[in-house]
Amino acid sequence: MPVRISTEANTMTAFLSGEIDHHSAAAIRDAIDTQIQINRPKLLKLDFSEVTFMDSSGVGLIMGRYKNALTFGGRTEVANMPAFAEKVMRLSGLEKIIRFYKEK
Amino acid sequence: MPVRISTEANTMTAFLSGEIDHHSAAAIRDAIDTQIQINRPKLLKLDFSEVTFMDSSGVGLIMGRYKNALTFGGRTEVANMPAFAEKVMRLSGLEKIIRFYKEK
Amino acid sequence: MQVINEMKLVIDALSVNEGYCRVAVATFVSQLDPTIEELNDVKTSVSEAVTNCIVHAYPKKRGKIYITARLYADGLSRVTIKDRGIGIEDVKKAREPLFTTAGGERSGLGFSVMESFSDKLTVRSKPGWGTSVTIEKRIAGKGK
Amino acid sequence: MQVINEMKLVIDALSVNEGYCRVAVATFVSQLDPTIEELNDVKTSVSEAVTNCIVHAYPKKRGKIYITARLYADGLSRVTIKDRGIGIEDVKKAREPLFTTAGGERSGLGFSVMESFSDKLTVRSKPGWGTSVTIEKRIAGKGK
Ligand SMILES: Nc1ncnc2c1ncn2[C@@H]1O[C@H](COP(=O)(O)OP(=O)(O)O)[C@@H](O)[C@H]1O
Ligand SMILES: Nc1ncnc2c1ncn2[C@@H]1O[C@H](COP(=O)(O)OP(=O)(O)O)[C@@H](O)[C@H]1O
Repeated sequence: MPVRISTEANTMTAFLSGEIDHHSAAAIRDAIDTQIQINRPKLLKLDFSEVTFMDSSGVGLIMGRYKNALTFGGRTEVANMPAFAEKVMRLSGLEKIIRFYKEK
Repeated sequence: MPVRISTEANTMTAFLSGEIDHHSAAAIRDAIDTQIQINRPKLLKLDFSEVTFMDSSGVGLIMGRYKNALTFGGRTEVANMPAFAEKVMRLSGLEKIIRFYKEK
Repeated sequence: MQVINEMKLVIDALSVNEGYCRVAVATFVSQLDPTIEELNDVKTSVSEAVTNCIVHAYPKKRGKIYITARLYADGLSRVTIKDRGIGIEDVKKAREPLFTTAGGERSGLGFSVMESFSDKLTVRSKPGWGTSVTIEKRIAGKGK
Repeated sequence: MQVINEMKLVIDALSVNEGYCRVAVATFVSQLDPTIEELNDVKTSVSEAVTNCIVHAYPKKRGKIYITARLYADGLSRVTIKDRGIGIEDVKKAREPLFTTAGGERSGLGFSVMESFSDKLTVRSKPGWGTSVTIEKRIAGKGK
């Protein structure tokens, strides 16, 4: 499974991995949304450190989770976007509405 | 380079690596033959432990080196043929004229 | 300029083939000894074009994706991704950032990504005829 | 039996493409979740057929290799490797172990390998028309 989810207090973290495209995004989306529904997190953290490829489907995936988390009053943050995916992110303008940051 | 060659006393060892097909065999052949010419070994040892793929071009490669070494009075042995390549070797009947063995 | 190698791939427009198509093209382009970044650029733009064939081109029937990749002696790679699907009414509009006709989670950034990840993007389309996208990417490569 | 996925690859008959062709087919067949050994069998037999197109089919001109791979719902993979080269006079003789018309270091084991690494091998050829080799391999897979 290209996503592993862990919950701690009010924070839910989804660790995405592998190649993110239109095909793989479907399963990732379903897995995260199911857990948002159950946990209703105050903070949804999407961790991209293990992602090896990403096209614009990744933008839709982040945007969709952002909206879904918001439905339950949660906010979304994106951690550890790999360098190769930053070009796609800049095109998207997502950084204007979502916090992106790196952890060591 | 898919082959590394070392010489010690009368023994010359060629460590083959990577995928052996008709394309890659050409460079391997040239490299080994140049060294046979120079070193005229009594024993030519072909080590296949690092080989990841092999088709029937590997049979021609062994046969050709066997003949070339023989020109200079040397004999040929084949070490550490990987399990996946044994099916090809059995078809070739090479084991009747060349010693095959495994090292730990 | 001389074509030094060429491949054509025809494959079912199924989402399970997305990864296969971009890897098939990227591996072929690897012969030009690209940097990791150049290869990722090719992979990403091919992925967008292939996904469009799967998501947009064939809403009703099962169709095919037609890919041609050409490598030139001077380091140019030219990849064409074509479908015989419904086509695009207004290509200029379709190429605008964030424009999408699809629901779901399409971002409308496919063409923008193809444009900014390549050196030249050509889109040819006609309703009922299909769509052809050509991505040119100059590979300077590791050696240079 | 239903075809669940199909790909066609047309590529220059250059020896630099040997590795590409067998990997392109093997990666496609991977969808049937083969064991490592099954996948190596497919890779090896495709490698033999592709090499034959490069070594034997086009002695005078630069030609193409035409590959079709079909995956079936019951786990069968069927790969056809075709050329439009000189063809084979006597196919029965060509299929005999150790028979080769080539000098150099061809072992004459290509067809023997294809036969013993697959479940069924079909060779069609006509001088002046070209050669078509179909390799069928049933993938039992990791799951079974
Ligand atoms: N191959 C195609 N066939 C038909 N329509 C297409 C094709 N490619 C793109 N389009 C149209 O162009 C629009 C913009 O495409 P794109 O920029 O890739 O964004 P997205 O795929 O996210 O919608 C699509 O929403 C679709 O209407
Ligand atoms: N695609 C082809 N086009 C023309 N001749 C072929 C082709 N494939 C095989 N042959 C003929 O069949 C012979 C036997 O082929 P094979 O068993 O693969 O052994 P090898 O390739 O080592 O010669 C070849 O030497 C050649 O004469």
